[in-house]
Amino acid sequence: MVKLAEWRGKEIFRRYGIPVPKGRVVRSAAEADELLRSGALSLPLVVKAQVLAGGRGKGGAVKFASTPEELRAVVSGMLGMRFKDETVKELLLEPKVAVGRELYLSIALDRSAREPLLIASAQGGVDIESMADDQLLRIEVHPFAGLASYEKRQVATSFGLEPPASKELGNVLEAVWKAFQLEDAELVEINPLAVVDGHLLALDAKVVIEDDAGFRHPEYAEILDDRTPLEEIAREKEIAFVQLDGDIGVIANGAGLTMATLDVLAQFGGRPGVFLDLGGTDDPNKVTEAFLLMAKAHPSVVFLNIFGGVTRCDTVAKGLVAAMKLVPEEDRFPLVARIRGNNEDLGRQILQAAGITALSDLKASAQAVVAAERPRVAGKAPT
Amino acid sequence: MVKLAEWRGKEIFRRYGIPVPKGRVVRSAAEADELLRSGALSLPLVVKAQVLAGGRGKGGAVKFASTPEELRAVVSGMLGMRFKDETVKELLLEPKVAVGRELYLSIALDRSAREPLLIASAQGGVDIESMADDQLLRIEVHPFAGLASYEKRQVATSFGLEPPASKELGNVLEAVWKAFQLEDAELVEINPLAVVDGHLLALDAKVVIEDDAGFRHPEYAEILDDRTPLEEIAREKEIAFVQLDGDIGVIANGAGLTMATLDVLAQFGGRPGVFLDLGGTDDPNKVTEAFLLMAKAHPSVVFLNIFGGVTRCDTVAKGLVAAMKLVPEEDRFPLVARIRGNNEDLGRQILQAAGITALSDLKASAQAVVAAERPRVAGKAPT
Amino acid sequence: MTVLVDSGTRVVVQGITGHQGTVHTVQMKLFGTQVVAGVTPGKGGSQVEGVPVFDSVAEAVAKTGANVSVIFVPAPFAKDAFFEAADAGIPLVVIVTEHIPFHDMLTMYYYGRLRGTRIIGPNCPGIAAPGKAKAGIIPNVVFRPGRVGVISRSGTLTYEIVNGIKEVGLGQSTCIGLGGDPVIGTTFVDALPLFDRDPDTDLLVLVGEIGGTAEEEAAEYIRHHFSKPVVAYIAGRSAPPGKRMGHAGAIIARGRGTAASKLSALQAAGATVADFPYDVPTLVAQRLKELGSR
Amino acid sequence: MTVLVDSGTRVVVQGITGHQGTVHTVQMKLFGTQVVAGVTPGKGGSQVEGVPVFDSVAEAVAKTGANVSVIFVPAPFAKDAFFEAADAGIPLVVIVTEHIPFHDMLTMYYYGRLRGTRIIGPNCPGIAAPGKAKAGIIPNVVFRPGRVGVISRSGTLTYEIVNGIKEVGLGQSTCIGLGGDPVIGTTFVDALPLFDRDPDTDLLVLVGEIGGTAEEEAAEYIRHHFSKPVVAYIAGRSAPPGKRMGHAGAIIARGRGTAASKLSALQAAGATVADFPYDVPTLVAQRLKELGSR
Repeated sequence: MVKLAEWRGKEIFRRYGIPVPKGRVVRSAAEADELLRSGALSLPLVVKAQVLAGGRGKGGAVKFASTPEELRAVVSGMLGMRFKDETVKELLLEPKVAVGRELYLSIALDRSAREPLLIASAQGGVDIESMADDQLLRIEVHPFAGLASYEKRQVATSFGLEPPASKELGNVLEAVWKAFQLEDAELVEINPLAVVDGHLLALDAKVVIEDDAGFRHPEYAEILDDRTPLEEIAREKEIAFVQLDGDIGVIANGAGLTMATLDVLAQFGGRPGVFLDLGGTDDPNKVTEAFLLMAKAHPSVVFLNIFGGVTRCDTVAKGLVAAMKLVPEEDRFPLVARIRGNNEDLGRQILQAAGITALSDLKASAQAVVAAERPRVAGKAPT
Repeated sequence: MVKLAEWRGKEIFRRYGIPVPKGRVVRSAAEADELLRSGALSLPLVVKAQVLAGGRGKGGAVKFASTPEELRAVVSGMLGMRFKDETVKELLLEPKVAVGRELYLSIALDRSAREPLLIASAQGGVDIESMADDQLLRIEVHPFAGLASYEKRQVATSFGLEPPASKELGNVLEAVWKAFQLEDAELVEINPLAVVDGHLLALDAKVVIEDDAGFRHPEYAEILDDRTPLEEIAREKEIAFVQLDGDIGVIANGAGLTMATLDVLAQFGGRPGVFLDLGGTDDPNKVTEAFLLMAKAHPSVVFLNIFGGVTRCDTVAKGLVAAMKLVPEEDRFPLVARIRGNNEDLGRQILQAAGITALSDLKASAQAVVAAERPRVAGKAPT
Repeated sequence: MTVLVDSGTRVVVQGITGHQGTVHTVQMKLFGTQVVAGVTPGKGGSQVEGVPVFDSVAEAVAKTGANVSVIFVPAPFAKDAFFEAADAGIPLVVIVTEHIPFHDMLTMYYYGRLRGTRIIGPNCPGIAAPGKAKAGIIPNVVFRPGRVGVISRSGTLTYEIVNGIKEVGLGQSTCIGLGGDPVIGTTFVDALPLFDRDPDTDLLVLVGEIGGTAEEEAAEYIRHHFSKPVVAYIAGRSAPPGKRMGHAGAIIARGRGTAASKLSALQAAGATVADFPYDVPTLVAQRLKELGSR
Repeated sequence: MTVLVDSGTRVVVQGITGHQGTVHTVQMKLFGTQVVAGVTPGKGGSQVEGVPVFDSVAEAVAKTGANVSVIFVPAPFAKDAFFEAADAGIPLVVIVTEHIPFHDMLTMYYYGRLRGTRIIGPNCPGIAAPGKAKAGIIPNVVFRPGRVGVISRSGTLTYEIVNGIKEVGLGQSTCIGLGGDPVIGTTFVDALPLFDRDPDTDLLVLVGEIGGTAEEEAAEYIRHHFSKPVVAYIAGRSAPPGKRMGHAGAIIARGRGTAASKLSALQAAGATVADFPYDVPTLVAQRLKELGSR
């Protein structure tokens, strides 16, 4: 999932023909000064922090400036500020406009219907989750038919716009659909789609690109998303890694088994802190990397729970043994290992040779993990 | 059906990325001279008459020129010449190239499969109808899936090209498919698709656009096609009109009924000469136009055979009566009218009032027509 | 039970406020059809010949239980009208509109298959089951209830033949005019099984034309799967070879598509072949007599 | 009869010369599956583990009668591989490949419906019917022939549970791992009827996960149409609320998708709900005992 910053979303909108304000991105107060001086932008301006989290307006991440001094102060004050775990590094400067109505438009996947779903609301500008169901128009868009004209009429009727905005709507809808499809988006959202001087104008842009489509979109490869630093390292190593609140580290293979492992730990009072899914691999080095990554998270105990399929038990065992030699003394953690499935016996032998006893019963293993967590013993795995 | 001249087809090819020779169209020897003088074209050149019929090579409609004098002679000789019912008005001048292999590629609709059919042959350059079935690769292209990569590989395998041509083939195939779909074509054909200096080059272009898609393609509205002058007038009036070899004029409504009428006339030895289908209309003026058009074809007798549906019998009767007053004395023809179906009685009354007796039995009517043809009576309808 | 339409048929007319839409709404009603709704965007709330008009098909379906749509809207808008009908869950759509680009029809056909919507047409006279319902434009006067089924690619030629069947004192179970466009939603082969399992049809009349290979494919189906007697007529035996589509078209058809090819395929499949349209009713009566049915 | 695969299953492996393709060809053969062909363009004529390799699926089908394909080719080429299988007329395609963009899967899914090709997956462990055939990658060791059916959105969690069933002395009729991607070719609701009419299945184990609404829809189907006992387990009851997709995703799901919602829907539908994976086999044994079956 690659969430694009507002300004990148607006660049896409512009490319597909969705009207957006003529804004500029700045990364320093000097740049903002220069844009003003050269006439590229004129006051009054709205200054928007390019962070991915919502609630920017209330959170002080959107401000206005009417004089050069004000602009300098707002820009300097906003750059570098922290906003919900993100550091503000870029600002979008746009002309301040007189907003008439605010509408809502988005397309996302409806998994159950196996069709993209267009959502429209005549009451935009607010959090869509807070809207009543009867304020939302939902239109399934079949990928082979596209957005039909009759469906565009439905949206037009629900918006009840006057010309010229009413005439612009069809193009905006078509563009939203095309962008969703051709950019391999998970979400294209305009909130608000404003009416300004009678014309439609997208005042915000939320575009989320699907990771898996990266092979078609090298242009998104370098865009950072909203992962924590450890999660980012994991992404590079292609290991699914999620940080939670507890202190047990869980390494498993497969999302379902990983979740089930968390459930079982919770049953016995354990508090998982890091959730790490090896996925399907037959590379012991990847397993080693996973353990090294886990060590950096400083868990009080690590639970390795593997059911060997594509990822065979011997591969995991080899990777684990190699990791144990590489983890620095100060990062060592107690370990409970449970392995089942493909090459289970071989894996067990490899671990045994390194002094690690692998369990086989899930329930008993989970109880051992929670027991190991409680006393907070620092040291090696219970052998 | 709008058959495009070769040079128009090649313009489309160029637009979709299919490589074509750098040619120019001329309509006079002076233009050819000027292109040579300005360096826009250089000798030796191939001169191709822009007519729609096939067999240009053997028919003297494609010639070569190596000197300015030769070019002037070829151009002057070819412009204005008759080629299979067409007058040559435009010539395409292209650099003469050293042709290696000649391949064949086309996409047309397969009505039975309800899918476009791509046909490829490693033996191009000749009449496709003369090729053996085992020299043709046929690939159904589903409109929702497009031309799949594995299908492109199939064509590549059957062609067995070397690089760089082998690398260019995928793009050419994709372009042929896109042009077929986006130009609303009935046929896109490249014959030959030549290998010149190792590269692919489309040496001919046959593109046929579907009439019915005209509302999406105003750019084709003005292009004349291969109809005779009377057929052209009929097209403007939206009347289906076909000239045959006999001397009976047939006016009916609906293609099936019109064909059945011809069959019945043939049964009794009649020789239909003009075949005119009113289609579905409720405008008496259109019927009048049809009769006036028919009069211009100077049939020995006219058979009006109407089964009233959308086109009601009274509409036809009104149109006929009006026409009878407008047809000049010298263009008059004997008429047998047979009407059935919607508003039959009303139609019969209108004709009766104008002195025309409408029959109702198809067989008897056809016999009356053939009887009227035989004696070649000039005058009014048998009443 | 009948083929596709019956007394439970509830028709919505898309494009009801246009001239043809209005004219044929009246005719369908006179036939005894329940025309329950019309749709013309922007004209919702009005009435045409006593039929309520809605802005959308979904609304028409919700408020009237319409289950068959007949489309009269102009060709450039026909694809959209069909999408609307299919999305509203209508299982049968008769498209009367002519001049729809075949590229559009390809999309409509496959979309209909995904949505479970059958198309009759385009450019077709539609369906009629005398005494039950009509969804289309075949003149009412040619019909009379009976046990002869008719499928045809033609328009007025169908009327001619259906009328002939009436004039010899017989009647029709269901008549379907499939339309003669390059791409049609329901072909002979698609329609044949419907007539085969229709208990109200004793015999089938198949009316074809030269061009394409639909009749050859029908013959193949009849030969292997169709259990009832068939009387066939093919128009165009005297027509000169057509000039359509040039080379590629000829390659696709390769030696099929002529009247001779169609007639011999149908004869080989056991169909009785009529040489002229006025021979059809006589042959039908004969075959029915052999069946001992009426 | 079994669900989707049986002893008449003839598997073609697309991407057989890749590492996973080769490894699992061996495993499928060890399971007793007839792996009759492999396909890797450009490698036709060679062999992998005694299985002949062809350049195209059409050729593999023509020469070996393959009727199920298992796809291992990398994500960027998976759509094309599927088109090739569907065009070759293969009715069942198991896509093991992960990371296929969902936009591609939408196309594949609807194309498969038009071609009459069912997809299992993508990103799935596939299908196994012990004693008959396996089309996919579930470890052979977890199986033993029996009368318990299993459908699951998970991978390794499925192995865990299937293995648990074996360890209490029971066996499986058919196990299908549907895959956990946003768009899958066969959902719980699509697969449930197959198990319901399978005479070899007495009881069904359904393994779900938090997220999406597939389990709620399965519960709805079970409630109204499914005639056999169901034991269900949902993974993720302790997981914190996810952050996927943000607003629009939440709107689509509205109050569904949590473990609580899924569990209560399944309970309301009459399913026995297991709290933890190791409780599943015990509950299965109990329900089977009640049935008087084994």
